[in-house]
Amino acid sequence: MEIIVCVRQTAVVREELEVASDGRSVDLSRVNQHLNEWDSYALEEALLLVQENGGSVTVVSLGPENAEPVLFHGLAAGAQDALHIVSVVQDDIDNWVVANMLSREIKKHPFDLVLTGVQAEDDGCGEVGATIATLLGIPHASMVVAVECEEGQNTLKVERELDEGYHDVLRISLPALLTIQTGTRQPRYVSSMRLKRFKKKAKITKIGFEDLVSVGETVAPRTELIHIDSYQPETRNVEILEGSPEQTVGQLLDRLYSKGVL
Amino acid sequence: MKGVGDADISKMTAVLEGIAGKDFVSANFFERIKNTVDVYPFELRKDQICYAVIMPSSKEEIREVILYANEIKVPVFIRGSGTHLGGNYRPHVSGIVINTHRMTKLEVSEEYGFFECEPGCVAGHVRDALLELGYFLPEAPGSIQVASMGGLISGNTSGHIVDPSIGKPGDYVLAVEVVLPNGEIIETGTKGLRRPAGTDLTKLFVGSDGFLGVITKIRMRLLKAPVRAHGLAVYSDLSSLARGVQRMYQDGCPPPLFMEFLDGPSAEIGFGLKGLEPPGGPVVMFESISSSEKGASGKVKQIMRSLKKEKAIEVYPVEDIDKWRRLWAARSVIGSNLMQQEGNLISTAEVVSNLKDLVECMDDCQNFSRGLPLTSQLDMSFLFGHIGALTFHPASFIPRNWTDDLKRKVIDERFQREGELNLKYGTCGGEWGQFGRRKDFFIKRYGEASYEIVKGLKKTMDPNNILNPGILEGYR
Amino acid sequence: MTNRILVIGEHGNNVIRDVTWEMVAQMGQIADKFDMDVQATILGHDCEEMGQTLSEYVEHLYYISDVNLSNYTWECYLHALTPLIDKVDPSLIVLGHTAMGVDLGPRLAATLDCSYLADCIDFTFDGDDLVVTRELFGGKLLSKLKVARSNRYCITMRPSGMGETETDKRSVNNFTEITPALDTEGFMTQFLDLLAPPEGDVDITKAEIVIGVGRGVSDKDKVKVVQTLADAVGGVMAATRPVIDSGLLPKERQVGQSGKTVKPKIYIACGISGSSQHIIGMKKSETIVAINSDPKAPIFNIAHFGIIGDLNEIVPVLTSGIQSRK
Amino acid sequence: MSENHSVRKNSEDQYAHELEDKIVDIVRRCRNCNYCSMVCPLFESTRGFQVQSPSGILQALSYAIKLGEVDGGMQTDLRDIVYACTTCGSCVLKCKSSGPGVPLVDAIEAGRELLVERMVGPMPEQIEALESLEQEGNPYGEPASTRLNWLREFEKKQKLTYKSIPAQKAEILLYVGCTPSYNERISETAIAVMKLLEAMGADYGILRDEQCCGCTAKRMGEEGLFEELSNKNFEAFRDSGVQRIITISPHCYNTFVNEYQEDMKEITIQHYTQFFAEALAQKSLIPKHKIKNTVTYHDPCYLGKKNQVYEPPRQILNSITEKSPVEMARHHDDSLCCGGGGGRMWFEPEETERLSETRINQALAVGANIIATACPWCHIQLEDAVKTSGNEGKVEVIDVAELLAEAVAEREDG
Repeated sequence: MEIIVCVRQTAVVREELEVASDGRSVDLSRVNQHLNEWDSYALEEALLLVQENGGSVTVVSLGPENAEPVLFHGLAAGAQDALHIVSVVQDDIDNWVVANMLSREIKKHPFDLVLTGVQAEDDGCGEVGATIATLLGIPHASMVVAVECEEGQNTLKVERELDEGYHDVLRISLPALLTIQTGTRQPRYVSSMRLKRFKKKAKITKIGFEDLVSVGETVAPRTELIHIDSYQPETRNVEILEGSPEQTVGQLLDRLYSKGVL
Repeated sequence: MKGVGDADISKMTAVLEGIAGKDFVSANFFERIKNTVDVYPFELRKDQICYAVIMPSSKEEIREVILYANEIKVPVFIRGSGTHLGGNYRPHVSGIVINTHRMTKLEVSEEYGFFECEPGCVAGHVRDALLELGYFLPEAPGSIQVASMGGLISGNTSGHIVDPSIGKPGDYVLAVEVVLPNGEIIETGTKGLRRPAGTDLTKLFVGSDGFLGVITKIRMRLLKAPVRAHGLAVYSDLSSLARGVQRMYQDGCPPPLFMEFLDGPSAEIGFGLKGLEPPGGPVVMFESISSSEKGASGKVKQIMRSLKKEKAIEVYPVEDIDKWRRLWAARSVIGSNLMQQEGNLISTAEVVSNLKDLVECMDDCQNFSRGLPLTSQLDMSFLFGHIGALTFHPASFIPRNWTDDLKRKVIDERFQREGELNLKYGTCGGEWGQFGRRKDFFIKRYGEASYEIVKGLKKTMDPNNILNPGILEGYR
Repeated sequence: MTNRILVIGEHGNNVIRDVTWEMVAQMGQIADKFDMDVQATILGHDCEEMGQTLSEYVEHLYYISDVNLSNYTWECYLHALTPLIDKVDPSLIVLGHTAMGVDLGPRLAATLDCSYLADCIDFTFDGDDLVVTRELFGGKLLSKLKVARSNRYCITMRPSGMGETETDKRSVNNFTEITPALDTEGFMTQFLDLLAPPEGDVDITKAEIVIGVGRGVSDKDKVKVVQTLADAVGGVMAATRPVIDSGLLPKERQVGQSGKTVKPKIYIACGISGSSQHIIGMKKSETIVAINSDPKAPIFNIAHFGIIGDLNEIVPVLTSGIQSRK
Repeated sequence: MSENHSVRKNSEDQYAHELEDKIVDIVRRCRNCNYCSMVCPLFESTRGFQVQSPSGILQALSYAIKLGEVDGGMQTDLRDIVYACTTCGSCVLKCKSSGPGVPLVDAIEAGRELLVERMVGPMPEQIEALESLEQEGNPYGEPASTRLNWLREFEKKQKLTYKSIPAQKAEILLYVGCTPSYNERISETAIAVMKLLEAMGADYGILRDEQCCGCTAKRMGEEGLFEELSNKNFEAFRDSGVQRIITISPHCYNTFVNEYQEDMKEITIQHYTQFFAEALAQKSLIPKHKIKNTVTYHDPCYLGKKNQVYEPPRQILNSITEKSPVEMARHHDDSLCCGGGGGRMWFEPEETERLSETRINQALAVGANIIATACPWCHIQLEDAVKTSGNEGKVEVIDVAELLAEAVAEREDG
């Protein structure tokens, strides 16, 4: 089974984020980057599927030069090939452009399955997967928590997570695209020594936008970011109880009892 | 059950879990391996790895396992601590391992004058528990801090103890509770201090090499902890050392509880490791026991007098108990030491002499490897043993870089030689049991007729040959 | 650009899902503000009644009925919807940001070749431009986006968890049933089974007092500490998704979008920061108490009483406090 | 992906093979006598399966390598076996009693390295810690930028004379470590140590950009990350020109002394108990009043068993207690591990009886109402155990430094 996994580098947010002076971007210069959590599950699923059914895994990522680490991560984790669609600062990119470019690159390769994470940690849109599937004219299934190859048939049995604790099971014909949910099969850990080794020897194929877009053609973004705010909570009507644990708890119990809920 | 597959194993595991509960059954590959290997220095073969390990908590659970094993015709091996040096009791085909780790009840009934313990009790723990109450455990294997009571009693081994001094543990076992290979549970013996005259089934199971039944409870007489005194003698050569020991017996000295000897080289190493002055020759160290200080030190003096007569370089009592502890440790560390340092493989034999030929036997043991094509190539050989029990442990170290096959051959060679010598002196191993790798020796020594008796016994009691198979059949 | 909004309704277990009411309500406001029409559709089989009910609150309700729509698949829904969309020609298509919306939204948008925006918490029109507000970095930041001017926008709206909100009936009852008679021959996805949530020892949706634990409760010991509190107040323990994923509590204890929705008398949130996905599942609780060390935690936005501090200190005190008052 | 099929395959992979050879060579020296299992806290606190003992872990590793058909579920079985060890070192001491001793823990840690290299390790719950270590220089997922927050808070209460290294120079470097920096309760220890240094008028400093010593990475088998951290730290130490480093955690101490590069030997490394014991001896610290409670001391494995630092903490306690401290049933090299070492702080190991609770009971058995320890992790483990065993109010866990700081502090009442 030939599997292409779309991966992305996202910021690891452990601190308050600063909105840059232009009010349209976030200052991530000091923030660490890593493989988007959902994508790491997609990658793991791909590697395991290939382990169980044979084939090979290719990781592809669209992002700036410094997004390379996620591709090395993919290779070190066991992917055979890595494709890097390099975006430059000038490129005006939204999820539509990303999905569009990725689908153009993916078309160039033979594949049975495309995997992506359900969504990215930063924008949480979950738009790219199904959009790629549409552009490739293949079926998709989102929020997948279990995949099973069906012997003989050219189909997969997939279990998806729905709302309120429900799941459903679909049969989906290959080639197909799945967006993988977290908490399924624990992604393997790639040690720094391994990573170093692969950074030395491994090879990443670089692709520019110009390689994907024919002359004169443009892939325009469909959304424009106009402003970013640090979060303004909707007006709180919470009563914050002050004092030592004993005091706060005392106040709380007084209120709960007087309210009659206890 | 031929060709047991994974499916069978998981089925087996499920049944066992039904018996002891999920928590105390393991089909974990590595747990199965570890329960199949012991101190015996051979790699195990894949077809020896047991199918599953169960840690039962009661005789009833063991009974159920045995019944199930009979039903599916899968062998059962009882696992204590896996410390047998000769590999006699090590499973050599796959089966279910019953690990006695959880059966560790110990009850001391002073009013009755005995204690009862379960097979999983570690001898060292029992010893310490008894000592706190002022009692004494007649057991002293080198591995006492791990060895399990079940194993020791099934082998009826007292380790280093000088038999003429207090005899074997079996002499103190009043009764055992046993799960028979057919699932029956019986209790033998008595609650009194007097042992049955006539047929006493206790004797059948104590020292049965573990293939006649699973001992689930042991009742032993309480012995007051004796007062101990110690002595040491250094000789110029091993023959005079042997003569000294002969003399001790001929003079009718009260046999010491322990009497160990080390040849020059091993004494050198052992003493060195424990920060003691090298004795400058082969050395004998011994411990006498009595009910009183005077009695014990008296015995030591008496023995010293006999030992002196055979031109010992020096003979003196060891009063500093700490020094004695270090001396005692010095004799035990040689083997482990070389193994830990070099990763060389230690192979020890167990040769027992009769009293008359002790000197000659000492000589034979010094030249243990003479004429053995492989063993004679080994440059590192040592001689030590429980000389008071007329027991020699000629030890050799097989270089780590020898192939497994070569290692096997050496050990076989040495087994043969051990057998020859024990035949020559009309003796037998006093610590490591009679069958397993020693089966051939047993037949040579006691004849087919004797072997047939045991086989018949086994057949009657274990028609499906479920319990610890292989020990009686013998194997290499 | 037309003045029509099409809400794609959701239902389950034969009830109209809260998110549908929320969409209808919010779209109603937008419609009033920008002089637009709210129309809605419900897809399914034997759902006429629900369709009727909903139709009273929108300008027009299209009930698309087909046996193949009894269970959702993007493929059947897509085939059923595209003709309707051609007919209605809405400039704004609205779905809930639910399992269905996440699955169908982008597919629909890409198929209709219109722009798509997911998980919007607020939106308005600026001339013909649609301007939406959505969260970044799990709520740490808010972003405003303008959608390039076009004839059609497709968005998914974040469920608030508030369910049926004040919506006035739109008097006239325009109800149309459509029976597309879908031919699923050659469809690439096929519905096989719907798996109900695992039955647990306790039903957290029935409990009057629920103690919810979040990332702040990181190991068995802390769970133990909270459990004693639960026992003291006679409540049951529930948890956020991360806690469930880490295996500390069974799946049936999960509260939130992909878990259960609870409406107890008291919900005590211990170490829960308050992700939107979780809040959806407990927002309707009568009284919400939040214990968290981070004063900025969103949970305090919806809580009635808040204690800022380490739950390992506070919970035991609370437990003993309750025991002493009994 | 052959390497995921086996712990043995992928023969072109030299690093893994070196590890395998190292393990095999160590295990060859193990006689499988099982003496070690008798002193192993793991074996004692679990159901007591054979693989829950040192020699069991070693056998598992060596057979995994020899038989080489370890895949799928077996890999995780092996992982769980190898990561269960607390690395307390009791087994090594036991083994030494019959010769030079087999370095069992080295084999186990090499095994973890091997599993990490094979992408089988570490334990899933440990991955976040490692990522945090790599990104923020601490295993707690806390931002590097807040590492000194505890100090800023402390400064508000007391005027301090420490130097900020490297900007300023100092004779002594106080290496705070991750747990005291980020754990509110354990910060108290750091604060106590600083109070004492201030009381001595010591010329000391703190790194402006301190990073984890790397111990946690090493225990989890992340050797590459350990090397990165140790190199960074070593350079910082060297450039700072300090002559002496004092650590708060025995784990940092052990790492600096036994696991850092040779050149580290040029700097004197001390655990604070060693430093303050000397200070007391030289009268540069003078206790003003004595502690009335019955104190017992819990030996941290990384101080005692690993580095034979048994007496300094006891000397300190002796000098500040009214009635001399009592010893628990198990102490010095027979001391019982708290269960927190070897990376176990980051996941839930099997414990049929919690070691830390056993320890609390041993303390109560000798009538102690203060358990003094000198290790952040022991401290956390034992304090939790006091709660979980329902002994709050009966016995209290306090760090030796806190007790000493209290004893030297100016106070009107005795």
